[in-house]
Amino acid sequence: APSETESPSGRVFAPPSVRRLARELGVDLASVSGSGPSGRVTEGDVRSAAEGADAGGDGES
Amino acid sequence: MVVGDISTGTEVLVIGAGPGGYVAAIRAAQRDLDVTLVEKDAYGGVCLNRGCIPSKALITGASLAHEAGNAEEMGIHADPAVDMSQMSSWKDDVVDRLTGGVEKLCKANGVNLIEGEARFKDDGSVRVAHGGDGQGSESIDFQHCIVATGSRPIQIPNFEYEDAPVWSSKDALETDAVPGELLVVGAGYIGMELSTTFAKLGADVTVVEMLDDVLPGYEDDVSRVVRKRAESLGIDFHFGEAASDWREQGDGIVVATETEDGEESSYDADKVLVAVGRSPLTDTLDIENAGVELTENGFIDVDDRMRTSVEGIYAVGDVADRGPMLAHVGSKQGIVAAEHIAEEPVAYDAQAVPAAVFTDPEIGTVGMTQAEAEKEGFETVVGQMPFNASGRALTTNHSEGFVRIVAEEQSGFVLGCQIVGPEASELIAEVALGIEMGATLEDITSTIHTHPTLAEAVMEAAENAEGQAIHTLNR
Amino acid sequence: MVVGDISTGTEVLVIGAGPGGYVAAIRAAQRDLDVTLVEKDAYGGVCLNRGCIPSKALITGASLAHEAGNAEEMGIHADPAVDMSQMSSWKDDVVDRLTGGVEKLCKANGVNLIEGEARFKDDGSVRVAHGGDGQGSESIDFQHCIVATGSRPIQIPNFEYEDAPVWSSKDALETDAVPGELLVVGAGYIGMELSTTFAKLGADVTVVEMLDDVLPGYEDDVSRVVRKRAESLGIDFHFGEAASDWREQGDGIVVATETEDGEESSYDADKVLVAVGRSPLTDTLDIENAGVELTENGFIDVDDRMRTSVEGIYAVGDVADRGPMLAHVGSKQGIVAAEHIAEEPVAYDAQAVPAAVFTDPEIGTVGMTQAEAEKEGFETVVGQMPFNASGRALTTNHSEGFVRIVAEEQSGFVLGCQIVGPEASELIAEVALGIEMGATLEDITSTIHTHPTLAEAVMEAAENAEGQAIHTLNR
Ligand SMILES: Cc1cc2nc3c(=O)[nH]c(=O)nc-3n(C[C@H](O)[C@H](O)[C@H](O)COP(=O)(O)OP(=O)(O)OC[C@H]3O[C@@H](n4cnc5c(N)ncnc54)[C@H](O)[C@@H]3O)c2cc1C
Ligand SMILES: Cc1cc2nc3c(=O)[nH]c(=O)nc-3n(C[C@H](O)[C@H](O)[C@H](O)COP(=O)(O)OP(=O)(O)OC[C@H]3O[C@@H](n4cnc5c(N)ncnc54)[C@H](O)[C@@H]3O)c2cc1C
Repeated sequence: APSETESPSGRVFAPPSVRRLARELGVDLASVSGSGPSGRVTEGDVRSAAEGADAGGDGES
Repeated sequence: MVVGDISTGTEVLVIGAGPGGYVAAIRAAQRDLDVTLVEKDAYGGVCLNRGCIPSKALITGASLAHEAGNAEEMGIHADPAVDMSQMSSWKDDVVDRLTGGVEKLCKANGVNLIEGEARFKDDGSVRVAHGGDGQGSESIDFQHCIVATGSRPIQIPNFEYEDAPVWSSKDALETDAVPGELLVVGAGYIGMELSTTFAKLGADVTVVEMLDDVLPGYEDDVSRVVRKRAESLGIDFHFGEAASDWREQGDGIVVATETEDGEESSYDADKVLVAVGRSPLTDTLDIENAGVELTENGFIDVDDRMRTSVEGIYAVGDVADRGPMLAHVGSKQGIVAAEHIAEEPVAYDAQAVPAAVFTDPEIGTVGMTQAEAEKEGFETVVGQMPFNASGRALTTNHSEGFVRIVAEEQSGFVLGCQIVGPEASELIAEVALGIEMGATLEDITSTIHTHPTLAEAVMEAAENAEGQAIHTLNR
Repeated sequence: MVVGDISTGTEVLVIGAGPGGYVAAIRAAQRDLDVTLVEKDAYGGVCLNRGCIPSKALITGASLAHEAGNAEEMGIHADPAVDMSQMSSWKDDVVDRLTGGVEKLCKANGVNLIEGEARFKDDGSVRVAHGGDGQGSESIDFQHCIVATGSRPIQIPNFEYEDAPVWSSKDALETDAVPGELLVVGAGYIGMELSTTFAKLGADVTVVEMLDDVLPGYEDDVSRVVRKRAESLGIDFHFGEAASDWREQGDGIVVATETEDGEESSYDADKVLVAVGRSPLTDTLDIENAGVELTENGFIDVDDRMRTSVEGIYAVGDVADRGPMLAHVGSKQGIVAAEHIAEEPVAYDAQAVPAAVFTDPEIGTVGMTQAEAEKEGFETVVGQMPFNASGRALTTNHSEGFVRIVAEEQSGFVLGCQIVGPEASELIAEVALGIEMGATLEDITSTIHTHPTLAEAVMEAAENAEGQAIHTLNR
């Protein structure tokens, strides 16, 4: 689920390495809720979103 | 095929060896692709040969001479004489070292270099005409092509760069003599960098600009700092005027200008430098043969992987319709195109494109201004630190300007930064990394910044945004 | 209590108004605490009055004069004359502006300022003796106390700073005349900064150092760049020698040195500058009355909240036994102490403390060296970018040195960075933020860096660590 502090214009705050990982794993960053400071999306968030998707889950692990 | 053509094939053909093209070629070769790079003129493109590099070299020389000659306050008494042709050949040495380096790096990475002008035959091949007369041509089939042909200075009616008194930025950077009186048409970043340089070298500089301030696109309080300093260097500004014509008079020339209402003025000068912008170089490429789509302004239309409308053909740099026309944007796009061809999960998704203007003082910006952020729907908080409260700035005797940082109010995420002041071009790097990483104001203020440095002002601006600056009063 | 003492109370008493103390005082006041700051000498402490600030001002002046006089290559012909007393009073103006600013900022934030020397009566009160004779004293009860009394230059046997030919760094920074021959004892960062400055101002400089290289503590290839440049400025180095004595001879002096094996040498000089380190200032504070524990070297023992062994008493800055003796470390610790008193969840937990040496060229370092990281058990990867391959460095005519970045091999997490070269003190800021944020090499290389800047060299070093640098060959 998108984080509650969702930013205008769908801007997701995540480091470049995490954004690239999301593309690699086919994860839509906008659908990941960030566990970092102020809701920043981390590598772990993206990996668990990808595992959740693989497992047919809802992206929350 | 023309008789006598040799036809070869390559996995990746790159057209143009500027910062977009040569970086793309090297990165593609690093991915073990077979890469051919075609350049019709000089390795390094506009940037190394007649843009970024020679301009910054002359700015260094002019600033050092000017500063040393104006430092009585600091107890330094000097009256430097500048030998312009010597300064120019030092600058040429710098350019030669770097362009030679580009050629060597291409070769060392295994890029095939071909000198000549490429034109598309269709969407899978180009013909390269080798320089000079009758040196023949060759045909190259490609699997992928990266177009990186760059841009050229816009010409305005009646001002032909072929005429000796009419200078493009290229001519200005190649001169061996400082003109007595220089008229500059256009107060964009190139016009302002060169006006400042020639004023410091002793020219009597007048700038005419159609719009109503220097550096259109920058916030008023940012451009004001640069304009004030330029004025104190003796540069005369005339806003709201467009150059309309020129003629010879005695040893020099007279340049005529016109306001929107048709009011005319005229200015005596020795040279007139036209710096009104640059346009993409797509018209000498037969790009229609490949079927690649252009925008109305003649740029090549691309997506965030730098793909054009034609499968397998990419465009990067000044010629591509994405991002500002800046060298580092071209290089980044070149990397994206090369890595995309190598099937990596890459995108041109920069959150923050830094830009610098090498005026006195410099400007460095990245991300959004407060107005831009609010327009995007962010609730913002802003912090500022004037350099005249920075210990390091005072010790360098350059304390004009400020750092401003823009953040989202609730989360504290940094959205943008505007710096005008000493080393602004370098200071912006920290904030660019911060924005890309999703840094909050707290991340910046919690990071220890070396004392005494100008970079502390970035931290102080962030503290000011948090309402708890130490070295400036909080609003 | 002495008769005539006025006794007052304060929530937070800060002793010493250097970068540790005044920052702590301002931050505590920003947290709405009632704060009293006692300073016996001058606002801003060593840093503003006789350390960071005046040294950097003289470095600017000396470098400008030297550079302008040595730029024929660039076509600049000048023979600058330096009026040292004028340069010195410009420097004093800079210092006065900043120390005046500190006083104003303290007041604006509501800090009570008291001039005088504080000594502990017990663990809840101090007596402050006001300056001058018979100006009385007052007693102050505190709930919390932050000790920020800083440090003083170490003295060596036979070299008394009271003697005119024997200079401490303070004397060197206050001089109105450049000595003809200067002997510098100690090649640490203060010795090297001042040697370089005086060499550029025209002094004949000799440096004697007990250890076997300049800048002990820095890696060999880093200090080598600074030593080579110093030698090219005419500085003579003698390693493995300790200064043992001096005497007057004619108008000047003779300084005797000794090696470990007892070999003696002697050097003629006009002044001898002793710069062999600094020791914490705890002996004039009656700190034993409060029961605060010291380390064997006389520093105050503190934890990561800057708490001493006595509840309610904190110590920060040079006097505290935590982190290097640097201004920005003191300021950070001051903030930690103040916020801890305000019951915030703060700690001095910096992953990366940047440090700079303002020699020619500068050094900027942060985090771990490769050797340190391996000692900590990390498997490392290292990347390097020489400034002579940087376009920006060449255009500034300062292209000595390099950027080195150290990362954990598998994760790519950046662990440290060593920069020696132009603006190294500023460039390190980006990497400090990166390390604090847990940036990987990829985060740095994916961030667009403005062209042409020195900061690009940081990106290139990271690309080199990834084995895919564009502007340097990958190893
Ligand atoms: C005076 C000046 C100062 C500048 N300062 C800065 C600055 O400080 N920072 C900054 O970021 N930017 C600066 N710029 C802009 C910068 O130079 C450009 O953004 C950059 O050069 C664009 O790179 P590019 O690779 O897209 O194209 P270019 O550098 O223009 O290179 C294109 C290359 O393609 C070649 N070419 C074109 N057509 C063909 C063909 N058909 N076949 C073969 N080869 C062909 C050209 O000969 C050229 O070498 C400056 C520009 C100027 C004019
Ligand atoms: C030549 C030189 C150059 C330097 N350059 C740099 C540099 O570039 N960057 C950097 O980071 N660091 C530099 N330093 C080091 C820096 O100056 C110190 O790390 C810094 O000043 C320490 O701050 P502090 O607040 O702990 O103590 P100090 O700055 O030493 O301040 C302590 C204050 O406490 C006062 N005081 C002491 N005892 C009492 C008492 N009993 N009662 C009342 N007041 C008292 C003193 O008068 C003084 O004002 C330099 C130092 C020198 C000497």
